Amino acid sequence: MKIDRRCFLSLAGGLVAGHLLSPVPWKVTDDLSIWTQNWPWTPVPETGPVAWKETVCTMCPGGCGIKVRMIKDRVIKIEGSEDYPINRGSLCPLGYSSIQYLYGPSRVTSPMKRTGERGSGKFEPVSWDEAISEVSGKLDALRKNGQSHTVACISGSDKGTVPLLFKRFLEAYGSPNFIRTPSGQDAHETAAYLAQGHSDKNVGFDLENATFILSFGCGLLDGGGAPGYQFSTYSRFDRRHTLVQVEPRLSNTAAKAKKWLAAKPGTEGALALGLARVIIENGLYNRNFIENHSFGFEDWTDDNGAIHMGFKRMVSEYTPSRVAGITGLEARQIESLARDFARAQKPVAVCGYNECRAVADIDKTLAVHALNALVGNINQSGGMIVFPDPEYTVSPVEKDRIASTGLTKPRADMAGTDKYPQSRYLLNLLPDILMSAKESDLPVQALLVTGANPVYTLEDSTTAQAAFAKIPFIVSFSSFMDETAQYADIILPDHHFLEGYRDVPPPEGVGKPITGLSKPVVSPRYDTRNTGDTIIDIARKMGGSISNSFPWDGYEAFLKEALKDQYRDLSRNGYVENVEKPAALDVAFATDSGKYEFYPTRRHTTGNGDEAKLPGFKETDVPGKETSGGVILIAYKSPRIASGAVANPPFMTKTIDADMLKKEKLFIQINPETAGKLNLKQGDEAVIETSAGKASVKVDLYDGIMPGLAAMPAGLGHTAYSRYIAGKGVNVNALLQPVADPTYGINKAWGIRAQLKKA
Amino acid sequence: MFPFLYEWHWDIGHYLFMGALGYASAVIGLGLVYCIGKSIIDTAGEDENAGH
Amino acid sequence: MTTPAIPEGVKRCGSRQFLLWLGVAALVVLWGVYAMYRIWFYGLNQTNMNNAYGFALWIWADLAVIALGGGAFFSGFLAYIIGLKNVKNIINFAVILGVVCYTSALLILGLDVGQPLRGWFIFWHANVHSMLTEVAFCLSVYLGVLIIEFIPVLLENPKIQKVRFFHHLSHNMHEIMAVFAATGVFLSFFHQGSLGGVPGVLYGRPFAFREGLFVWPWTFFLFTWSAAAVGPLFTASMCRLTEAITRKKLVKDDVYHLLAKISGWMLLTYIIAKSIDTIYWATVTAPSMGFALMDFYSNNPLYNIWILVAEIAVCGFLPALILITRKGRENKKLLFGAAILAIIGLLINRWVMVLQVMAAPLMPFQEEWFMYSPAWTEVATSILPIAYGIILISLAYRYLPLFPQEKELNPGN
Amino acid sequence: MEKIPSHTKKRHFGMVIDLDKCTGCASCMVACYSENNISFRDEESVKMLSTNWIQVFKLTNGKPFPDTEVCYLPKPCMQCDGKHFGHSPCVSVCPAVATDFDYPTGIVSQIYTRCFGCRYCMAACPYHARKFNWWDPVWPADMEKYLSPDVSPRMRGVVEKCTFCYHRFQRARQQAYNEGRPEDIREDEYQTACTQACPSNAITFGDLDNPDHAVYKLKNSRYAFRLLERLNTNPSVYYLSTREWVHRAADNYLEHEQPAFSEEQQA
Repeated sequence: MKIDRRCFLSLAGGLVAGHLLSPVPWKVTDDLSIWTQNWPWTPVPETGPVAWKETVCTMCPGGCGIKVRMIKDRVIKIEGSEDYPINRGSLCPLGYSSIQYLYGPSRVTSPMKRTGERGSGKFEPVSWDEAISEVSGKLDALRKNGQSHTVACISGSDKGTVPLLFKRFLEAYGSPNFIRTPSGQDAHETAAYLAQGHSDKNVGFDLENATFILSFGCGLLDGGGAPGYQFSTYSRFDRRHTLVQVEPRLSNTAAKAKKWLAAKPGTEGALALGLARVIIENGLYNRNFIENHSFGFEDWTDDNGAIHMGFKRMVSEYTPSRVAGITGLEARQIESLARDFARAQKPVAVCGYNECRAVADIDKTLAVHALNALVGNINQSGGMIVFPDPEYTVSPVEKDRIASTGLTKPRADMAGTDKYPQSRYLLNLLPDILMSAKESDLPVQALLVTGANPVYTLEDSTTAQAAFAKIPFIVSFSSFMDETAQYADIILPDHHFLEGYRDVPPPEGVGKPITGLSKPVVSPRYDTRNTGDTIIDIARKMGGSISNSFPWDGYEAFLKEALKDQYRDLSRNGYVENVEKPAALDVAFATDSGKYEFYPTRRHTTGNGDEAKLPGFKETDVPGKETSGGVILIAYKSPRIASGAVANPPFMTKTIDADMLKKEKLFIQINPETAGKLNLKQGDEAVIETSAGKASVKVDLYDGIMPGLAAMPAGLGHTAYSRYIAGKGVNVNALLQPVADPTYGINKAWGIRAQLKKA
Repeated sequence: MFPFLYEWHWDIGHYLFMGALGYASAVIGLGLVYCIGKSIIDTAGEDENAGH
Repeated sequence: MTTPAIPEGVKRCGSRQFLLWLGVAALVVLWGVYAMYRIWFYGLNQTNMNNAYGFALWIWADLAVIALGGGAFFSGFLAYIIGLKNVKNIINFAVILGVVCYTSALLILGLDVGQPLRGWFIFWHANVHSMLTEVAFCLSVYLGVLIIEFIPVLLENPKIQKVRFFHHLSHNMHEIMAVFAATGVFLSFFHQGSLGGVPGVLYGRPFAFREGLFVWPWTFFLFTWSAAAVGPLFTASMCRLTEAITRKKLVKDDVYHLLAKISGWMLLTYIIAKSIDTIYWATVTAPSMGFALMDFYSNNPLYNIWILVAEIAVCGFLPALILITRKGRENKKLLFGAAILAIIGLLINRWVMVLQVMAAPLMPFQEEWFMYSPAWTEVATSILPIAYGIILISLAYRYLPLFPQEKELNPGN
Repeated sequence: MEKIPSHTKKRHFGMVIDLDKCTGCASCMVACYSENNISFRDEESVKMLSTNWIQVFKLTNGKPFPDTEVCYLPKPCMQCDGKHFGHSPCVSVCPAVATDFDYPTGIVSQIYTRCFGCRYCMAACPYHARKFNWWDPVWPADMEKYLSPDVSPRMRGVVEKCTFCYHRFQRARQQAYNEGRPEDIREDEYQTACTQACPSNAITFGDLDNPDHAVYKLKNSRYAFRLLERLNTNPSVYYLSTREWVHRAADNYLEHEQPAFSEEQQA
């Protein structure tokens, strides 16, 4: 048959018509629909039996009880545990997003050995044996050289069994250099020592039972301190509760306070003394406490017959009008606040914790403690509570001659030396010490870092980085590829907290000594080990007296032994309250007078006389050069940004407002008035420069910040972890600079002078 | 679109909308069928004529 | 024996020149096709749209081309239903312009939706209460009508006419074209209106929301009316442009004058209705939601009150008045000047009813307007239809007897 | 827009958010991401490209230092009842019935596999509660492990929004059914993830029509108001504030108009 055009056309037409009448088009359409509804690259989460497991979150030191929703072996969701006494159901954004650290690209998946430059992030995986041999070999060599005291350990906490193991290791090894990262505890511990005579006790505030909270700049609702405890306290507030916030910036806490008092930064101590004067003058103080349990309230005569000024006479100079002049508040506000505070049913004054910088103004802290003493709320419900560290029952350390010698050497950070005899840890001084030391006798030859990220969190982080780069050997125990881990020579990764056991010591600032137990809810996902086990392994490998000091099979065995009777309750309930009641006032004070000392007789001072010992107000110098058109830079805490040792997970970064971060640019907050002077507008690109560093930022005009100040959130500007975390904004620590208190060494600078200019 | 689908409801909205739409489609469809049909007949008639 | 592809008795340019002309347009099309590839394969993140701008340039382009393509339905209405014989001299061109506009609209819609492969859900799972459903149905059926109207013109090509069946088909379709045209007018009325209904029903958006009649907000009627008024002016202008490019008279002046007169009156009535609507909206509807008129025209870098003045006075009343006066419409410059103004007015209207609706902030604590500028992908795909239209019209002009009066007007060939 | 099935108990779920309590901590947002498999990208600072089912806004009273006040306002989907019941702004415009008003619960649903991404609903929503998936969702490394099977992850090109954790309602209903009380879902059995997550207990959730539920009383408080109430969208989310400027900031008023609530009246 000849196929002509007509035939061909009919054939084609018939084919098309035939297909259209067949089920083919319908089938194709149907398949297309199913395919577009289930694209193979859109995940379909596997379902399975649901289980809830209770444990304790350790993403920050807040110690919140959590319940974990599991489907098979997968962690799906974390929620606050209603029955846990610290957070009572509340949980902060970091707790909710901690699953993004269990899974995700930031984990260190096996022991690592650095192959590239420090900070370059180039590592190669090694076996645990190899990694531990390397560490123990290095440490052994130093020890044999008589340099055991040049090994230091930086830890985020000095409480709990893992820090205990590190301390124990250093003791057996022969180094005095266990260093805790700076925190609000530093000043409170010192104040508790000076006024109450305790050298090993914790200061907490029983916020949940207080009815009037006077906060001197504590970011109670800004995610610092123990956020779960503070949020749960706030969530139970009703009409009878009052929160007064003293702060130069309208923070989240200030926004929720009944009253926000924008005192000039650095003058909080003067305000506390002014309040004390009004309380004393009007006889609103607690007579029983002052008469029976205090010392140095009135003028007093020492054994030599010399008359000393008492607290009362000292504060008499802080008249409302004078304090108004210092703080920038109104005298009327000061007087009414003092009355409201003293007349409240359960008033408490808090400071120091939850600030985003560990600023150790000893005078301010003593003044705030004195306010609490005046209203007699020490060791009372709703007051300031002092309780001892948790006790651990472990056999004493076996020390050989090298260890004994090493331990007698001065600490690398100068804490406890003649210069700073009453300080325990001074990590803030270490970078400068390292920088000024010669390579040959660098006081730190090897560094162990656990639960801390000092390369990022230390102020003047650029200097810190340079200083750490000098240390020949750094070992990180981090679970995540943080900035310090990137500086390490060896990383011995810890489990994520959902993968291993860990006791959670009482969170700082919390008014009740609750110890929790973090338990594994999933088996370890990667080749990681509990840091407790790792340190025992290192000790074992080193042999001799060091090995003998670590007779346990592993961390769990040690944990059980150290916690003794408490362990059973801990594993059953998830937490244990260490002491039932705070000490009665008769036995509460370990001072020479046996009383609360308004006049801290033990205080080590460089100056002479009563003025130096009494907590009078002294203006603190702000570092940096004063220039026209300058601002003072302060850091602030945002509940949506984790600013501690662990970086902001992607979920939290997603919550950051557009007026805080835009693409990689961070916004700096200034008052419109300041902006006018500096000729800046909302959203302008600007450069901020301090003596520590320089950064380009965007400008955010905020009425809620005091004119003359510029505020940057802490916790951004990471360079490590993953691309979901790094490269967002500026690390404010790179712009700040610590100033050592001349007698205590702790940082006392609350801000830094800066130049803010249009870019 | 059709009564057997989940979101179908026997309500005035569907009567009016689908009614009007069906009506318009029917007119167009029948018009087309008419044109094609008639054209086939016309062509066939022409062929016959040509054959004679 | 070869049959010439070019219609008998008309003169067309040489093949080389023609191909060059097509080539230039094809380059623009290729640019658009590359943008289409980016959008379909990488997703709508390739655009500058965001959650505040769910509707943006594309929806405006859609509304605009459909309104301008409205020339086809209204000319059809005039030619086949009213029986204005003179309009038939431009109806072929109107139809092909309509085909260009409507296929472009569908293409842009295909790009605009996030899941084009599921686009048919709009028919299959239709929500008859949604204006967009009405648009989708009427628009696609009407496109069918337009193609049916176009087929006879296509069949007029001398080569195709040789096939007897097609010869008869073209004849028979011509015979009952009034039926198709009437259905088309019916469908068009609804989808033009529904496109107006799209913003008009948004009662959460005080700038767009209008009260109305039964389920139809006033914008429903205003959009239909304005498309009917301006569509033919667009057809006429494009026809004039074709004349200019081909340097040939293709349509007699009285055709233009007739269309101009009708459009002029349509435009005048439309703009009066639009003014009443605007006044009612500004004084009653918007204030009831807490908005004063100037709230919509201040505190932002683009949308100020002059836009409203331009739309209603400069691009509404002014051209309408020119067109309804004999002197005005019989002066070529004034006629097409007025037509261009009217087209601009229509484009402004569609722009504000899409983009200003999205831009205006609603929550007092969000004072900032949401501003948007299109990404190159959006621009390229919005320009693509113009190039595609040029190609299609050029081909049609070259190979089909689009203009019945051409031979008469250019006897020299 | 389904008609009310007569055999199902009618509920009207809603939320009351106490703005005096909200600290702006964003726990609700994070809990919602985790509960509802909300995707994230490395760049989330352009908020109109970011997917949040609930978002906390910061409002200021506009006064200069130190009289400045700040209020945080969490904004989930308002689950509007619409002009007439069920005629929500978004539901009535969806051409493919991908979003619907669920009469038995008063919740506006969203079917991701039905949505073809025309975004008309986004244009219709005055609250910007609806978010479009501009990108393919990607969970880097092994993060897919934490996805919940209760909520299907969305694909590129569809719209998503807050569903008042409807899957939790389904779970509670199933539980009640299993325990032989099919229509009796207790108040605490169905709570949204954000409600539970709020560490300061600012959010209360329940059946707005049930006098036994806390929200019933709260929504009638003199401090209660809704966002953009004058648009007649009839939201199911109420807010409480004792501050007049907050009431004013929640809706639009002509110059001479005042919000219904004023501090002076209260004093």
